[in-house]
Formats: sequence, C-alpha cells, structure tokens
Amino acid sequence: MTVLSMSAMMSGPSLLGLALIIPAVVAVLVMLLGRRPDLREAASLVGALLLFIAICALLVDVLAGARPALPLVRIAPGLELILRVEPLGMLFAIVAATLWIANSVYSIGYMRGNQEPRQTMFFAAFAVAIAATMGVALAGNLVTLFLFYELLSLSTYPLVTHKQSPAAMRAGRIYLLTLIGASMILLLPAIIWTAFVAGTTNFQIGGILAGRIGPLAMAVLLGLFVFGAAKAAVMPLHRWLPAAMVAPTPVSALLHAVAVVKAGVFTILKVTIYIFGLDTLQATGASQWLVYVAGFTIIAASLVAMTADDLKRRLAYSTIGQLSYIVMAAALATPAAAIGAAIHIAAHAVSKITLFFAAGSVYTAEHVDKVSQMDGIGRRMPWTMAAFAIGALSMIGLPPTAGFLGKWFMLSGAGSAHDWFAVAVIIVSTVLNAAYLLPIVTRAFLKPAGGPVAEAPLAMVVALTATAVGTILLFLFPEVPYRLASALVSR
Amino acid sequence: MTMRRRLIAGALAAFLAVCVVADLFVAHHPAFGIDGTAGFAAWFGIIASAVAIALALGWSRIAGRSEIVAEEEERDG
Amino acid sequence: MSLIAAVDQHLPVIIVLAPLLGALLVALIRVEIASWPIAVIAALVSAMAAFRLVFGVETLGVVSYRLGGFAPDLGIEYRVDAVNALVLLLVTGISLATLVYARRSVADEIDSGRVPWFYAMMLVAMSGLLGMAITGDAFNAFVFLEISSLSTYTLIALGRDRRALVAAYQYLIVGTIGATFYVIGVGLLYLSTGTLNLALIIERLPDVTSPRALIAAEAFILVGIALKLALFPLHAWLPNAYGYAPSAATVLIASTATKVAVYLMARFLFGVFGIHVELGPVSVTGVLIVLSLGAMFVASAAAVFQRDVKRLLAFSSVAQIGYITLGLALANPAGLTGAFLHIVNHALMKGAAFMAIGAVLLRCGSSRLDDLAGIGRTMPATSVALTIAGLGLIGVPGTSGFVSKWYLVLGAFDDGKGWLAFLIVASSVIAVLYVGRILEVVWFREPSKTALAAREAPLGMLLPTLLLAGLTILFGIDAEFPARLAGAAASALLGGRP
Amino acid sequence: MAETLLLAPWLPLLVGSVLVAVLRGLVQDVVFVAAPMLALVFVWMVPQAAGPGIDWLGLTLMPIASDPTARLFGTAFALAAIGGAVFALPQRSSTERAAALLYAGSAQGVVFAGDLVTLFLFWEVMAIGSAVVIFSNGASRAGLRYALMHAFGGVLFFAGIAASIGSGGTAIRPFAADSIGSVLMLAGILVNAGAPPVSAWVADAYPRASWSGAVFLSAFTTKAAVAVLIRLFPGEAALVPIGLIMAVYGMVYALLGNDIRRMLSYSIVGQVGFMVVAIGIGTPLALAAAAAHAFVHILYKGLLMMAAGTVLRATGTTRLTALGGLARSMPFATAAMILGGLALAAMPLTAGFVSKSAIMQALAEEHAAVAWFALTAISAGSMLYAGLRLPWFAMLRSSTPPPLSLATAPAMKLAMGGVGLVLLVVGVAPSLLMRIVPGIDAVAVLTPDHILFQLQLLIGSSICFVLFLGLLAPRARAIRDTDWLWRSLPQLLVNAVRAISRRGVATIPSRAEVEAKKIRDLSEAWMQRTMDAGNWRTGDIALVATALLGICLFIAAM
Repeated sequence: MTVLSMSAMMSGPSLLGLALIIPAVVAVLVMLLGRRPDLREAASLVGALLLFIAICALLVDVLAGARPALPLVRIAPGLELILRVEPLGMLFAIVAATLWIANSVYSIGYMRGNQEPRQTMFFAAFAVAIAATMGVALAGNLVTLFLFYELLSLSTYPLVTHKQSPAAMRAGRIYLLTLIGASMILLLPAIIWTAFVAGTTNFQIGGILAGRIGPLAMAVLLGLFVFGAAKAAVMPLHRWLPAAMVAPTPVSALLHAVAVVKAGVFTILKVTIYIFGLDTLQATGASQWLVYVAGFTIIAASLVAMTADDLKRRLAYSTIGQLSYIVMAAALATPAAAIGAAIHIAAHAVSKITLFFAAGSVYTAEHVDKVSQMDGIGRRMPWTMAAFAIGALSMIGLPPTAGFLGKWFMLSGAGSAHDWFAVAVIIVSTVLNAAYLLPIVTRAFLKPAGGPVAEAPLAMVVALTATAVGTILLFLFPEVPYRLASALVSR
Repeated sequence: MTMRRRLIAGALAAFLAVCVVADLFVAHHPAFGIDGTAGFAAWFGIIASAVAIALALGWSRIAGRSEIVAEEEERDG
Repeated sequence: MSLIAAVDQHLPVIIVLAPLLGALLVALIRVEIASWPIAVIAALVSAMAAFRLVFGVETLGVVSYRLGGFAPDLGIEYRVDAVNALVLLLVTGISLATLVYARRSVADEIDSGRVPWFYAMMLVAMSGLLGMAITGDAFNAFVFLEISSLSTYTLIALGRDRRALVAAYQYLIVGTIGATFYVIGVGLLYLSTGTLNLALIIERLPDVTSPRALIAAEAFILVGIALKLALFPLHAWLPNAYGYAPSAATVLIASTATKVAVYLMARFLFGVFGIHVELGPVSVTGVLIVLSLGAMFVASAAAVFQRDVKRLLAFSSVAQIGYITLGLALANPAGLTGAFLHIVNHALMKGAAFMAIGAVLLRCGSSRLDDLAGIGRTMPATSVALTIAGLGLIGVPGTSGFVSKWYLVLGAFDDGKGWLAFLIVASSVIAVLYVGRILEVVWFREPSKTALAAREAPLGMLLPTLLLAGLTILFGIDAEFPARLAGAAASALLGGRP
Repeated sequence: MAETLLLAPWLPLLVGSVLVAVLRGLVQDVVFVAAPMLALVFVWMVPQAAGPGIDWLGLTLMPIASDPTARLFGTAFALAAIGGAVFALPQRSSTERAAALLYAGSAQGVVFAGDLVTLFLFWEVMAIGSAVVIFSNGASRAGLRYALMHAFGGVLFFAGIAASIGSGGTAIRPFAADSIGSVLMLAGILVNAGAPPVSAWVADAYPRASWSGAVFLSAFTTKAAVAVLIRLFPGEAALVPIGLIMAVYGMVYALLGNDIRRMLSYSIVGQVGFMVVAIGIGTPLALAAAAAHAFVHILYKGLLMMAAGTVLRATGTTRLTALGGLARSMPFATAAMILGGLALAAMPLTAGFVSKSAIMQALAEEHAAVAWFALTAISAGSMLYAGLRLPWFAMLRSSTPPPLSLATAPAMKLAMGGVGLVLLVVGVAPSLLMRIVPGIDAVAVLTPDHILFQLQLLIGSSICFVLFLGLLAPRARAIRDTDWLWRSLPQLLVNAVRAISRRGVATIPSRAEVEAKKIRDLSEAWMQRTMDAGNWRTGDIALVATALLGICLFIAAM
C-alpha cells in the first residue's frame, strides 16, 4: 500500500525511469543471489510486482492525458535517447509488465519442475529482456527504440540457447542472425533514412514524413521498417520463430507473448502511426503492398500450422499468423484497424501466453510435446487443457475471449477501407485457426483419459489459470486497452 | 404388389374420389386460376409425388456411393 | 607563468620529443625496472601536451610551429589544426593506456633482457606516429613514417612466436615498398612545385603546368600510404603482423599506426590533390569506395573463419579501416565526421579488444578461439571488455560503433547513395558473425581446462582495458565530445586548407 | 431499466448452464428443467421495448430488446428447451446439459438482441454451445467439422457487421444485399440457416449428437438464423430461389435417407427453405408466416427428434434398414413419430397445417407462382418422406424388431406427450397461434376448400407411396452431399499436389545434389582461402601493390 501511494506520488518522468531501472536492478539482484534460489525468485517476483505498480501509476497519468517524457542523453547532435510515453507504448508496457508477473510465477514452477540448469542466468537474462522491452515500449524516438530493440535481441539469446544442445545453439544462431541481421541491414538504414529525410526521429502523431518523400520511396521505407523489425516475423523473415522453439517454454512465452514478437509488431505499428502517419499512408497507398504480404503470411502460416505435429511448432506458426494480423491492420492504415492492431497486441499476448503455458505444463507433467500424443490429456489435466481451450477460442477470435476484440476492429477497419482482400484473409484464416487449434482440444477432451488426474506443479497451474481468466476478463472489461488504443487515432 | 397394398391403394383412391367430388361443391379462392379448379390438388399431388420420387431416385443414381463407403461414412465419428 | 607560456609555445615539439627523449633514456639506462616508469612518464608528458594543444586549437584555430625558426619554405613546419589535433590526442592517449597496460604483459611475453628495448621501441614508434601527424612537411612525414615503421618492425619481431620474425620481415619489405612509393611521390611533387611544405605545395599547385606529373605523384603517394594503412587489397601483411606481435605492441599498432596513415591519406586527398580529381575516366572516390567495400566484405568474411582471435581481430581491423576510407570517399560533412569518429572509436574498441586478448594470453597462454571457451566465468571483467568491444565492432546502439556508423550511413544518404548505406550495414552483419563466434565461445560454452585454471587479469592490465571499453560505451551514449572534434576535423578538411 | 436486464430470457438459461455444470444429482435435474421454464416466464414478462444500453468498446450494447417477433421465437425456443430438458432427464451427461442450456440461452440472446454486436456475440456463443453438445457425445471429427463451419459462418457474419456499421451504426435494421458488407452478413446468416452450398453440415452434425442432444440441435441454430433473416433481410429477393433450392434439396435427401435423424436433419433444411422463401417474399403476412412456421417447425421437429431419440436409446440404431416392427413395443414413440410426421406434412388439424397455410397464402397473395407451385409440390413430397416413409419403415412395417435395451422413460413420454399435445391443440384451434403471431390472423385455415385441398394433396401423395413403396425402401447407401466440397475435395487436391510434387521431386534430387556438392566445394575452398588470406607471400603483396600503382599510372597516362 505504501509502495502504491509512493509511486502514485512520483511524477511521470521518474516513473519512466523506474520502469527501466526496476527490471535492471532485478537482473543484478538475481545474479547476486544465484546461490540462494528462494531469495533469487523472490527478487524476480517482487520486481515484477513493483514494475507493475509503477506502470499502473504511469497508466493513470497517461489516461489522464499526460505524456511524460524523460530525456536520457544526447549522443550527438540529432542523435538522442529519450523516453516518452504515448498510448500505444503504454499499452505495450502494461501488457508486458502484467505478463511478467504471470511468467515469473510460471517460470519458477517450470524451471524447478524440470530441474533446468543455469537458472540464475535464466532469470537474470529474463529481467534484462523485460528492461529492454520497457525501453522499446517507452522509447520516444526511433534511435531509442532501436537501442532497446537490439538489447532485447541480445538479452534473449542466452534464453533461446538455454539448453545448450547443438540444436539450441543452432537455433540461437538463426535467432540472433535473423533478428540482428535484419535490424542492422534494414531497420537501421530505415531509421537513418528517416532522420535524413525528416531531420528528426521523434514519434509524432500524424507522422513526420508527410510530403517529404514520394509514395514509392515511402513504400520502400515502410518495407525496410517492416522487414527490419524481423521480430514481427512477416514472411519470409519468420524462420527464427519456429527455430527458437527449442527453448524452454517460459522463454517461448516471453518470445511470443510478453516481449519479443510484440516488440516487432509494436515497432511496425508505432512507425505507421507516428512516423508515416495513418492519413499519409491512406492518401499515398504506400502500405497497400503490405496488406498483401501480411495476408499471405497469415494464410501460409496457418496452413503450415495445420501440418505441424509438434505442439510448440504449431503454436509458433500460429503466432506468425497472428502477428501478421497486426501488421496487416497497421498496413490498412484506417483508425479502426489501428485500434484493432493495438488491442490485438494485448489480446494475443494474454491468449498466446496461456497456450504456451499450457503446452509447457503438459510437457512438464507428462513430457508430451506432440499433438498426436495428446489423446485424453484434457481428462488428466483438466485445468491446463481448459485454459488451453480458452486460449484457442481467443486465437480463433470467438467471444467471450479477448481475441474477439482486436478482430472486431480489424474487420471493421478493413470493411470501412473496402479492402476486401483483407476481409477475405481474416475470414479464411479464422477457419484455418479453428482447424489447427480445435483438434488439439477435442483430442484432449474426447479421447479416453488413459490415466488418473495429474496436473503440473501448482505454480504453473496458477499462472496459466490466471492468464486464461485474464483472456476472458479482457473481453468483458476492455476499457483500458480500448481507451489507450482509441487515443491513438483521436484528434 | 400384394393384395393388401392393392386394397389400401384402392381405398385411398376411393377416398380421393370422394374428396374430389366434395371439392365440386365448395367455394374456391384461387390465386392462379388453375388452383381453383376442383380436383386440382388431387392430380397435382399425385404428379408432384411421382416427380419427387423420380427426382430422388435419379439423384441417387448420379450421386450415390458404394455401400462400403457408406459404412465408413457412418463409422466416421 | 612565463614557464607555462614558454612551454605552451613549444607544445607541438614537446609532443614529439617527449617520447623520443624517453626512448633515448630507456635505451641508455637499460634497467628493466626503470624502463616502464620512464616510458609511462614520457607518454604522459606527451599526452598532456597534446591535450593542452588540442584545446588551444579549439580556441585559437591553427597552431603553426617553425622548427628552428626557419620560414616554411626552408625549414620544417609543425602545424596543428582541427584535423590532426584529433589524431594527436588519440595517439598519445592510446599510447599512454597501452604503456600502462604493457607492464605485466611485457614482463610475461618478452625476455627480460629485451624489455628496455621493447619500451624504447614503443616510445620511438609513438613519436614517429606523432611526428607524422603533426608535421606540415611532406618529406618530414616520410622521415617519421620510417621512424615509426622501423620501430614497429622491431616490436613485431620481438614476439615470442617464431612466425613473428617472418611477419616482421614481410612487414618490413612491404612497408619499405610503401615508403618508397611515398617518397617517390613526394619527390615528384617537389619537382613540380619546388617545396616540401604541404601548405606551400597547395598554394603553388595551380601554377603547375604538368598535371601528368601531379597525377603520377598522387598515384605514388596514395598507393604508398594505402600499403601502410592496409587498404584492401594491400592488407595481406597485417593479419600476421598483428597476430604474432607481442600483445602490447599489437594494441599500439592496431589502434594507432593505421589511423595515422589514414590521416595522412586524408591530408593528401583533401588538402593537396582534392578529392574530386579525376584519374582519367575513374574518380579517386570511385576507386576508394570500391576498395573500401572490398575491405568491408572480404576481410570481414575472412575474419569469420579465423581460428585465432588475434588474427580474427586483425582481419576485422582491415574491414573497419574500410569504413574509415569509405567515409573519406564520401567527402561530405556527415561521411567525413563518421570517418574521423570511427578513427577514434575503432582505436578505442580495437584497443580494448586486443588488450583483453592480451590478458587472456597472459592467463591462458593461448589466443586460439577454442581455448577461450567459458572464459567469461573465470575472467568476467576481461570478457565484459571484450564483449563491449565486440558489440562496438558490430555497431550495436549504445556503443560508439553505432554512432560512427550512424554518421557514415547518413553521409551515404547525403551523397544520394542509398545502396551504399545498405552495404555499410550489411557488412556490419558479417561482424555479427565473427563477434558472435567469440561471444558464444566466451560466455556460453562450458569452460575448457585452461579457462578453468585462469584467473582474472591483473589490475594493471584490467584498468586500461576497462577504460577503453568504458570509453566505447561512453562515446556510444554521449558522443558529444568526439563528434565535435570529428565534425571540426571534417569541416576543416572540406574547407580545403590544412 | 436495470430490472429489464434482470428479466432477460437468456439470463436464467446462462446461469442455469453454469449451475448445471457445477451441480450434480437431483438439484441439477431441477435446475436443468426449471431454467427453461423460468426463461419462458421471462419471455412473457419482459417489457416490449429496448432495455438499457451497456457501453463496451465504444459501442452501446442492447442485450435485451423485446418485440412480438422476439417473443414468438423466444416462446418457441423456451418450449423446445423445456421439452428437450424434460426429455433429456434420463441423460446423465453434465457436459451436454450445461452446453444445451448455454445453447438455448444464447439462442434466446440472439432473438432478444437489441443491436448487431450483441446479436453477434450471442451468435458465436450459440455456435460454441451447440458444438459442445455434439462433442459431448464423443463425436470429435463431426463436431470439429461443425465447429469449423460455424466459425466460417460466424466470421462471415462478423465481417459483414464490421463492414456495415460504418453506415448506420449497430442498430438492427433491414438491410439490402447491395454492398459487400451486407452480402457477407447475409452469407454468414445463411450458413447457419443451412443454405446451399453448405447445407450438408446440418445432416453431417446433428445425427452425431446423443439421443437427447439432437433434440436441442434441431430447435435453435437454423431457426435463430431465420429470426435474424426476418429482422435483417426481409424481402430480400435472392432468398426466394435460395429457399426453393433448400426445400428441394431437403426433400430429395430425406426421401433417400436411411438414418432417421439424418432424414430429419435434411428435412430441417427443407422446412427452413419454406421459411426462407417466405422471408424473401417479405410482405408482413409472409414474414409473420415464416415466423409462425418456425414456431411450429421447432415443435414438430422436436417431437420427431424425440421419437428418433427414443428409438436410438432403446435399440442403439436409427437406421431404417435395421428397424421396423416397433409399433407394438414402442407405441408412444410410434405415435409421436406419426403425429410429428403428419404435422410436418401439414395435415389438417395439426399445427403444421396452420403455419404452412399461412405461408402458401402469403405466396398466393403476392402471386409468386413458381414458389407457390413448387412449395405445394414439395409439401406433397414432405408427406411422402415424413408422414409415410418414416413411420412406415421405422415402426409400422412388419419386420423382426431389434431388441430393446432400454424402456422409454416416463420423462421422455411426458416430453413427447406435451409437445404432441401443443401441436394438436394449435391444429384444432389456430387462433391460439394467431394470438401470438398477430400477422397471420387473416389466414383462412380451417375452411372447407382449404381442408379439402390439403387432403387431396396428401392422399394423392399417399397413393403414390403405396404404388412405389418398393422404390422408396431404405437402402444402406450414402448419397454424396455438398460436404464433398470440404471433406473430399481438399484431400483430392492435396493428393494431386503430392503426386505432382513427387513426380517432380523424383527428377530433381540428382541435380540438386550435384548443385549442393558444388556449393559445398566452393564454400570449402572459399573458407580455406579466407583463412589463408593473411598468409600471402611477400612477393605477392609487392606485386599487388605495384600492380595497383601501375594501374593508377596507366589510367593517369591516358
């Protein structure tokens, strides 16, 4: 309570600083407390809670209309680091901060349940990744965003290679090379190009490029941003995501729900809104090509997901598809679609983390990682698979789950833009989503149990139940994300 | 055709005849003209039924599947 | 007061003389214990002088010092402007750090009898490099070039590995060829203009009647310098020289020698010949861009496959020099600023990297990549420095490498060469590969036996290493100071007058 | 205002669904039956006006807005739910019960929804509930196909709504299928109505439910679609041909069917076709007639499904080829089946006669000749399969009856008796129905010419049945349906692609291997070269330097 009132009294800019400092301090503490696992985990949990409180205090400010900023340093003329919160970043920050709590609880259960080695390194890297995520979310200009984006790639590398098996190392290489490679080759030039053209890289509502470059150049620049942010996994730069599936499940959850891929789509969305400007994109049609690319990605990823027997691989391709929903919505560049994209970041996060939690829980309890081995598992692990079912419904976009929210706005955005291609993609992909997710549920619940009820460790079940409930609560009470998202497009 | 079926068919035909006769004495409210004529429903019913049976059997000739497949179809949850 | 004023007047010569005198002293005393302090003091004096001079230049503009009081057309002029002030500061600073670092490393790697010679040669090399940077006389530059080169050959030859001798010998030959080319070029210039003073040459150039001689001079001089700065494809001497030299020597030559050569090239390109001179159908910039790109890609790709970290970093140096020459070729404010920033930044991070490897060599006795496995656990501070340096080489934001790359790419866009921007960043992705190999081995691999036995580097080596690494980070976060100096250098060069 | 919300007819059902899921034993039974009864009470208590709005996502949701149409459908749904619940009392599956109440509740939600978004939300919940009803019988694959089809229909509807709210908000109002948005909406609704080309899902899914589950399924989904069509697309001309195709399709497949519940499912499509045609006509009478027919259809189809369920529960099969001769051992079910069949065939003095008369009169008044003659003919056909073929082959014909494992439970008799009674009462006193469907009170039902007309039609049809009895005998033979499109076609395509790619791959590997080896050799050579790159001979360096100089000088000399 005192903490809450303290943070409530803190001013916006210092809260911004706190959002970065708390996870960083947690990382240091975790390293220091490596010999004492209980204290170490306590540090993670307390840090997650503190961060959540700080972010909530910030949220209050932002909802009240404040846009606090915290200049960090001026590297060189025209090259400065600054934190500035705006609704979209706020949304991303609150999602990541909330899910960090859930993921910490879950990770503790998972890491102990599976007796994973190198746990200290794991929790430390995790905290650094959260710090980087906060930096991405709260970045005030492209340079700051890029800095934290790269930090996120680097800090998650040890997590991806956690198992240190040859496969893990190979996956890690693909992971790092794709992400850093793309961001270096494409994102960085795009940022510098923007700086060169606009003279600034600050995020401004309405964009900073209007009238400064032609439609063709704008389309190219957008391409650089989209493929440069390879974390968004738009095809053909999607291979890293399934490859990274060798990592432990909490890491997959971090990659897919909390931080990494969200950082990618967040970057794309942020760029379309604050660098290009929705109106500019609408007027020039510079993003139309992206609708097709993202649409293709959605369909293709869903088709691949249908053929994948490995559960996590199936979920990975599902993520690729879902991310491209957001990218496609951003490319549609209508207000409703932008709202949908923003809300879908939150909705997909909470539902995909549920799916991964469930997958990890199944793995921990029964060492099952193939869909074909999941017969009757819902009868043995009812909580886990019920949560999975809710997550699946959300992926399909059915009420009463969060997945409906984003889809609603994206569809109305696509409809109001008369982009029937996008509408068709959403329709077809919805059926495909159902086709690759529902069989898992039916198999789990309808096949004979073949064993007694035996759930995963309690911490994991608690975490995945919480996120599943969150998936439904977010549908029932979408107030916060909706207000933040609609603040993006209100004049 | 068995004797019993013939009997039933005869009875039905007789009953139908009675109806048609009765139809001559009631007031009609035709919408298309022909439907107001006495006994219209009788012959229309017979023809319609015959056509329906023909249609169904014809379609089963076209779209019917072998019995083994049908069994599989039934088993397939 | 008057003493300070008197010293101030003679600062340019003090910078060069202090190490030279120090070297003399070391060579004369030849006591192992005394060598190191003398060397450090000499370097310190030189560095302080350089600092004072640099800030003087910032306020006063160009400082001209006439050796022996002769007029420039007769005697030798030392001339300090925004361009070489930066180089002087860099060379003295790095040399000082290297000398501080050198004590333990040298004690370990050099036979005790030769230690004084080693320090003497270090100081001579330093003074030669400083002389090259400070002089305003083309022939005098040749003299200093030879001084620095000869001492460098010796330094390399002092390496414990027998291959060091071969490397030194090869470098000797190549360096001599380069110097010869250079001096031929200078001779041609003298024939055309009748003077050796750069400023005067520039004044008299318009009167030169035979452009052909001039172009020949340019060709000789540029190719000569290119050999010294290991411009692709004339870089082949460098990996062995760096790879087999004693650690301290590697640090010194890697972070300073090539940089001074680059400076000299910039001087001639912009000051004397003019960057946009056409060599027949091809422009100097065109050639330079192609060769720079070659360096960036070929050398980086070669670095990926090296098994020895020192050689790996050496190849990386070739590639990074490519960035610098590319910045020169862009010849616009942003590009040149980027080039000069990268001169500084690369010196810092490559210095840190070689220092860290030197420390590893001291503790593990090997610089083979495989022997570095898991070293991050036993030598965490050293490994952190190595990591920072590596990230700087990639150009990860938050390190100075990012800032210089930022300016280079901006310069490429400024020049209307968007494709070049992509090649710049693409080559840095190759850096991800070779740096990634090191980092993976260092941090994520199970420690080897040697790594387990290793201890953290001694403080005397660690501090300079961490200082350079820290500067790499600092200049990545707050690049105001180096960017100002580099910007001043760029505008001075583009202003046309040295 | 808020109390309006508490009177929402879907509320007791949804709450009941949760309770049923949690409770067990007798309490569960009570809740299971009481919830739909309470819903019926609420249907009539809730004020005939729009309830309060709820702000959500920047929209105003109207979860309850009652009007006569809503009340009519609400009543029918509640009756079906009560009947279904009583009938299902011997069914102990808590999952099915909870799902059935969820299903019934969301169906109420759909008809009482005051705006498109609320409507859609309930629409989707209805899909989930019904899918779970099928799943709870262990029919995983059929349930999956059902769920996918509804996900498809749902998202079409959804896309249509989302695209249409730009013009006119989320109010429920008549649309015309003139923009892509409204066409999508129409398509989505038609998927649920079982319209071609996806009609096959009805007959694919419903027979896979349990003996009790099918009763619920037969009542809600398609009729909710009819209710929505009445509200959103009254008078949409395209509906007339669509409805006619549905009617013909349903009749043909029902005539050929072997499985009773499959036949009944086809028959649903056929009867919904009648309603769709009426909606396409779009006059007030036509719409009211469609609603009335939906009402009656829910009852008689429920009764038929109950009869079929009774047979299934008792004998373990509903295949006509395996049945026959059950009249003696299962008199109650036989009676129910005959009554239901006759009601379907619109025999005078059954409720079916009332509603079908209304539809025919609506068509006649609009002089829709094609539709009128076609539907009259199909009525005769309906008599063939429902009034005659079904009871004859299932129950009446003399054959060795299969052994009965379970006797008909009293609750089931009660349910069948109750529904049958309603059908008869309405048939005898049509004014009862006309009271709740005021739009059809001008229809002449029990007039002599009308009764005679219908009798002649049905007797004519009966004569045909007797004559062609042999042709109509059930056979264990499946007829391809439109589900071929999504069950067989993709497999064929995949096989074709595989075959092609296999043939292609067969030729490629040798070449690919050669190429791969080439690349490998090259990269190895390159690796070697780059590793040696620092080991040039001094002479080489000198040579390169000289060459570079030479080139420069050469260029300069030019």
